[in-house]
Amino acid sequence: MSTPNLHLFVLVVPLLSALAVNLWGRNNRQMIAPLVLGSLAFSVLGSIVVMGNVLRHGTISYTVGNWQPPFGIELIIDPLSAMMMVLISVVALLASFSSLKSAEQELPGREAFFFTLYLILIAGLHGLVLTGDAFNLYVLLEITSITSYGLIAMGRGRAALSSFNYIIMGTIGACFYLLGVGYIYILTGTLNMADIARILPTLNAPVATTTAIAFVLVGLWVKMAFFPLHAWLPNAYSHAPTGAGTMVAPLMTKVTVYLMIRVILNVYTPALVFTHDWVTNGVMWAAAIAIVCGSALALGQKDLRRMLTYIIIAEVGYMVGGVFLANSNGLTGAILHIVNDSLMTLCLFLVVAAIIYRQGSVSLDSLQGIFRRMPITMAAFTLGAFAMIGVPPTCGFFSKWYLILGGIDGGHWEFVIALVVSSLINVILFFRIIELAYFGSLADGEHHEHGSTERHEAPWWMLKPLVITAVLLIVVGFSTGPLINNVISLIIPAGF
Amino acid sequence: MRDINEHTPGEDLIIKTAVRLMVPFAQLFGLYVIVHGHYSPGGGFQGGVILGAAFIMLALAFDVKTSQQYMTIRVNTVFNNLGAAIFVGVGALSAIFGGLFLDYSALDKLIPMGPVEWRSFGIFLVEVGVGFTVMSIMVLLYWNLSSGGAMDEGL
Amino acid sequence: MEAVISEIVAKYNYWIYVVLMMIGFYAMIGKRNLVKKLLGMNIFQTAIILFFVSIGVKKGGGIPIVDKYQALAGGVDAATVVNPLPHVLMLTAIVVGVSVTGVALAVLIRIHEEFGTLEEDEILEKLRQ
Amino acid sequence: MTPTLSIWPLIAILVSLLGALPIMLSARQPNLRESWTILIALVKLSIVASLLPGVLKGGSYVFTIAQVLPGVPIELRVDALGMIFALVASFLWLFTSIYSIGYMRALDEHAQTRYFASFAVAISATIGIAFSANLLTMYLFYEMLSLSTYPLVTHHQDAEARASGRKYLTYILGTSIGLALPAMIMTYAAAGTLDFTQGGILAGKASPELLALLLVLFLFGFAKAGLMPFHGWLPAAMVAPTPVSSFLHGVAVVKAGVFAIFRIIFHILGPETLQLAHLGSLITYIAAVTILVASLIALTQDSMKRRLAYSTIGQLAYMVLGAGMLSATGMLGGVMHLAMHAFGKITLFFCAGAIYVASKKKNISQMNGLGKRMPITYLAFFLGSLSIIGMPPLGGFISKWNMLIGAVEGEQLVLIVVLLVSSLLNAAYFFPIVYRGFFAPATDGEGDGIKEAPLFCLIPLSVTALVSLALFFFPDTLVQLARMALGTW
Repeated sequence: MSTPNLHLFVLVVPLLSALAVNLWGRNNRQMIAPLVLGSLAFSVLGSIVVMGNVLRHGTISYTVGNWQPPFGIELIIDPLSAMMMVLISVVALLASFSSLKSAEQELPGREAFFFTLYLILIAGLHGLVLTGDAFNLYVLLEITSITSYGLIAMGRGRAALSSFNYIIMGTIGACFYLLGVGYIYILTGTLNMADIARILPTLNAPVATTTAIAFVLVGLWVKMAFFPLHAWLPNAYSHAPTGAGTMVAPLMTKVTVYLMIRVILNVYTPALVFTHDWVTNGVMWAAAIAIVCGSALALGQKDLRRMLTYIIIAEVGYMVGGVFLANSNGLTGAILHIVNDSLMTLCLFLVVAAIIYRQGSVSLDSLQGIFRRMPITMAAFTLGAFAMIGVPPTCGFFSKWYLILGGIDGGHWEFVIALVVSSLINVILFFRIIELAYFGSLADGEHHEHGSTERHEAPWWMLKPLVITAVLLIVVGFSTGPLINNVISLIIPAGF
Repeated sequence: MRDINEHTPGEDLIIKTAVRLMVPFAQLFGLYVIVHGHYSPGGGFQGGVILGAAFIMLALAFDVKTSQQYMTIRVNTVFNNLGAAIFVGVGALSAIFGGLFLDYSALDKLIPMGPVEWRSFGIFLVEVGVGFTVMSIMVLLYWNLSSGGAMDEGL
Repeated sequence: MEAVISEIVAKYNYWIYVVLMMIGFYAMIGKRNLVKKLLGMNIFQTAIILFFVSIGVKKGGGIPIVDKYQALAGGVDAATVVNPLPHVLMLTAIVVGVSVTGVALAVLIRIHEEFGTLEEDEILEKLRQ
Repeated sequence: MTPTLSIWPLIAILVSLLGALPIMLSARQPNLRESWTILIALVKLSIVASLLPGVLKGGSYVFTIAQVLPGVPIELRVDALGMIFALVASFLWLFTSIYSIGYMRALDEHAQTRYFASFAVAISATIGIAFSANLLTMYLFYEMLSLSTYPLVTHHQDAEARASGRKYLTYILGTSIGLALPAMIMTYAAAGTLDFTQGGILAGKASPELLALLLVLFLFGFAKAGLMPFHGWLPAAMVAPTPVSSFLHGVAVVKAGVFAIFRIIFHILGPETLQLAHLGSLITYIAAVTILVASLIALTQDSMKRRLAYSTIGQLAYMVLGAGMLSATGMLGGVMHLAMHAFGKITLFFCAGAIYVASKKKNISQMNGLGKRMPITYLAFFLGSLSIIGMPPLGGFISKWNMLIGAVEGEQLVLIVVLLVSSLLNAAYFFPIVYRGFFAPATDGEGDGIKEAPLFCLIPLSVTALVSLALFFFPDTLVQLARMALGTW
C-alpha cells in the first residue's frame, strides 16, 4: 500500500468495513466488534503516519482520479487537517468501545444497522476534513448529517421527533451552504477552494461576495448549533441512543467549526471576511451571548446529559468567538479548543454512557452517592469536570488561556468577561454534581455511609476508553507547547 | 374504506397483465441505460432507478410478497453492499496498484489493456456498481416505507 | 420604474428561486403538520436546484450532448452548448434530496407509530403529560 | 550565582503526591498506612532541608517540567522566599501527621485513608506553590491545593460539612477563576512573561490604572489570604477535623494565599513600581480594615475554633500590611510573621484539638478549670498566644517589632495605631481563655473525668510551642532568608 494515498485508505477502510458490517453483521453479531475496532484502529495508525508525512514534507495536495484541478476534486492535507484526522480517528476508536456495549444493551438485534451508519459517519468526517473542493464539502456535509439523522432516530421515545427537527434544521443549514457555493460559482466559475481564494479578491463585486460569505457562514452556524440557531441540538443529542451520543457529540460540532476555519482561512481569506468590523463585533457579541446563555441554560437542566449538550453550545461560542477575534492568539485558542473540547466532551459522554449502562438514567437525583458505586467512572468525571472548568494541568485551561489572551489583544472585553463568567458557571454546574455524587447517600446526615455500597462499576470494556481519555486530557494539556509550535502555528497566515 | 386486499377481478387484471408485460422491457431498458452510461447520456444512477422502478411496479400491482419472490431481502442486501463495494473497491484497487484513488489507468498493471481503454472500462465498472446500489436502495426504500418496516403486504 | 422592471425581467430566475425558497421556508417553519414540513423542505431543495440549473443557461445554447466523432474532429463551440457543470452538481443534490426525504419519511413513520399522530401540537401535548 | 539545574525540587513535590498511592493501597492496615505518612513526611523534610544550604549561599535550583506556553514554561525554582514557606510547611506537616494519627485514632473518624491521601496531595501542592518559578505554575499548584483540600474540609460528610464545602468552593474557586485568572493573563499580555524576578516584571510596562486594577484583582483573587470581604470561607472551614483546620487553615492553605500575594507584590508588580503609583496605601488600608474587624469579631466568638479562625484572618492581614508598607523593614516583618504566626497558630489549633479529644468541649464558656487537668496543653496554649500577640520571649515579637519600625520609618501614623490596637485586641481574646483554664473554678464536678490528651497529640503541640520560643532566640537563619527574599533592597 503506497503511502502517498494512505490518507484515503484512512477513509476507505471504515467505509468498506461499514459495508461488510451491513452484509454479514446482521446474522452473526459477533462479527461486528472486530470489524469496527479493526477498521478504526487501522485509521488511527494511518492518520498518525499521514500526520508524520505532512509534518515532514509539508502540505500534500492530492487529485482524485488524476484529474488536475480545477476540474478534478482536489484533496488538501495540511497540518490542520492531518491533526483533525488524528483527532477524529482517536475519538472514534475510544467512543466505539463504549458504543459497542451500549448498542448491545439498547438496540438488541439492530446493532448491524447502527454500526453501518456509525462507520459511514466516521468515513464522512474524514472526508470532510480532507476535501479541498467546495461542492464536495457540501456532499460530505450531507453524508455526515444523514448518517447522524439516522443514528439519532434509532433511539427510543422522543428520539424520532428530535431527529425530525434535526433533519429540518440540518437541511436548511446545508441548503444555505449550497446557495453560498452557488454564488461563489457564479462569481469565480470554479469550485476548487484554492482557485476561489485566488480569484475572489480580484473581482470587484463586494455585494455578491458578502452574500456568498454570509450564506456559507450562516449555513455552517446552523450545522454547528451556534447560539441563536441551536434549538435542535439539546433534543437531538440527549434522546439519541447512548452509543450515538458518545460518538456524535464530541465530533460533529467540532468538525463543523474546523470547516468554518477552513472556509475563512483558505476560501475567503481573512482579508475578505474581516473587512467590516461591524461583522466581527456582531459575531463577537453573538459568541459572548452564546457562551453565557449556553452555560446559564445548562444550570436549569435536571439531567446530566442534557446539561452537557448545553455546555457544548457554550463551547461552540468559545470557538466561533476565538476565530472572529481575528488575531493569532484567538485563532490558536480556537483550534486548540477544538482538540481539547472534543476530548473533554468525549470523556464526559463516556461517563454518561457508563452510568446509563449501569443505572439506565443520568437524572441528577439518580446520581446520589454514585461515588461509592462507580468510583473509577466518577474519578474520570471529576477530571473531565476540572478540564471543562479550566483547572491548569488539564487541557481546558490552556485553550481558555489563549482565548482570553486573544480577547485582551483584540480588545473584545465582552468576550473575556463571557469566558470568565462561563467558567464560574461551569464550577457551579460540575461541583453541584460532584457534591451530589460525593455526599448523595449521606444527605440525611447520619455518619456512616449506607445504601448500595458494593461496587457496581461499569464493565471493563467501557472503563478502558474512559481511563485513557481522562489521562489524555492531562497529556494533551502538557503537550500544548509542541502541539502549537509544529501544528497550529503553521496554519495561521502571516498577516493575522 | 373497503379492504384493499380483496381482489376484485377486472380492474386488477388489466393492471397485472400490463405490468407483467412491461417489467421485462423496463429492466432491459434500465440495463441499456447503465451500460451506455459512461460515454452517452444515462449512467448508473438513472439506470438503477429504472431497474428499481421495475420491481416497484411489481410491488404496486401485486404486493410486496410477489416482488420479494423476484428479489429476496437477502439478495437485495448483497446487491446493495456489493454495488458500493465495487465503486470503492475499484477506486482502492487503482490506488493499490500505484495510481491515484479512482485513477483507473493504474489497473493496466492488473490486466494489460492499455490505460485509455482501462479508463473507460473503469468508469463502466463504477457505473455498474452504482446501478446495483441505486436499484436495491430504491426497492428497499419502497418496501420499507409502504409496509412500515414489516415487509408484509404493503399498500 | 422601467429600471426596476427591467432589473426584475433581466434576472427573473433569481426572483423565482427566491419566491420558491421562501414558500418552502414558510412551510418548514410555519406549518404544524410534519408531512407538510417535509413537503416544504422538498420545495426548499427544489428551489435551489432550479437556481443552480438556471445559472448554466446561455442564450441560444443547445443541449450539452455532442456527437462523439464530430466533437473529436471539430471540437465543441462553447457558445452553442449550455454549461453542463451546474446540471451535474444538481444530479448529486437530487440524490441527496432523495436520501434525506427517505430518512425523513422513515422517521415520520416511527413518529406515527410512537404518538399516533403527525400534528406537532398534538405530539407536544402528549409529551407534556 | 547562576541557578543550578537540579531535579530535587520536583522530587520534593512528587514524593508526597506519589506517596498518596501506597497510603491508599494500605487502607486495610492502619499502622502501615500511618508509617507511610510519617516516612513520606520525613523524606520530604530532609529533601527541603538539603536544599537550604545552597539557597543560603544565594544560589537557586531550577527545573523545567514542560514548555507549555511561549515564555511561560511550567517551571520550578527554589529561592529564599520559597524556601521559608517550604521549610515551615514541611516541618509542620511532619508534626501534623503525628498529631492527626493521635486525633483520628482517639475519635476513630471514618474514611481515614481518604483523609491521609488527600492530605498528602495537599502538602505536595503547598510545596509546589513554594517552589514555583512563575505565576502560571503557582496558579496550577494553587488550584490543586484548593481542590485537594475540598475532601478534607467536608470530611464528616454531613449536611453542615456539605454547606461549608459549597461555601469554601465558591469563595476559593470563584475568586481564583473569576479574579486571579484574568489578572494573570492581563499581566502576561502586558509583560510578555510571568517569571518571578526581583523588582517585578511590570516596571514601566503598565499604566497606573492597569497596575491598580491588577493589584486589586490579585489581592482579592488569591482569597486564601482571607482579606475582607472574601474571608467567609475560613470560619466555615472550621467544620473540618482539627488537624485539618490546624495545618491547612493555620499554615498551608492560608499561607499559600499570603505567599501568593507576597510573590505578586515583590516579584510581579514590584515594590518600586507600586510606590511610584502610590498604591502601597491601598494595600495597607485593606489590610488594616481586615485586622481590626477580624480581631473585633474574634472577641465575640464563643466556639474556640471560630475564634482562632478569625484571629488567623487578622494575622494574615498583618502580613499583607507588612508587605504593603513597601519599606525594607516593614516587608521584612511581614515575611517573618509568615513563619512566626505559623508556629504560634498551629500550637493553638493543636491545643484546641487536644482539649476536644480529652473533654469533648468545643466552646470556650465550657472550658473552666481545665488548666489544672491539662497543664501541658494549656502551657503550650499560653506560649502560642504570647507569640501571636507578639510578647518578647516568643518569636512573634520579632516580626511585629520589625513591622512597627517599618511603620515608624514610613511615618504612617495610622499603621502604628492599628498595629498597637490590634495587639491589644489579640491579647483581649486570648488571655480570657488562659485565665479561665487556670484560675476559674471547674463548674460543679464536670471536669473530674478529664485527663491529659493522648501522647500523640501532646508531643507535636509542645514541640511547636518550644520552636516558636526558640525562634525568638535564634532567628538568624530566618532573618537571613527573609532579607535575601527581598533582594538587596
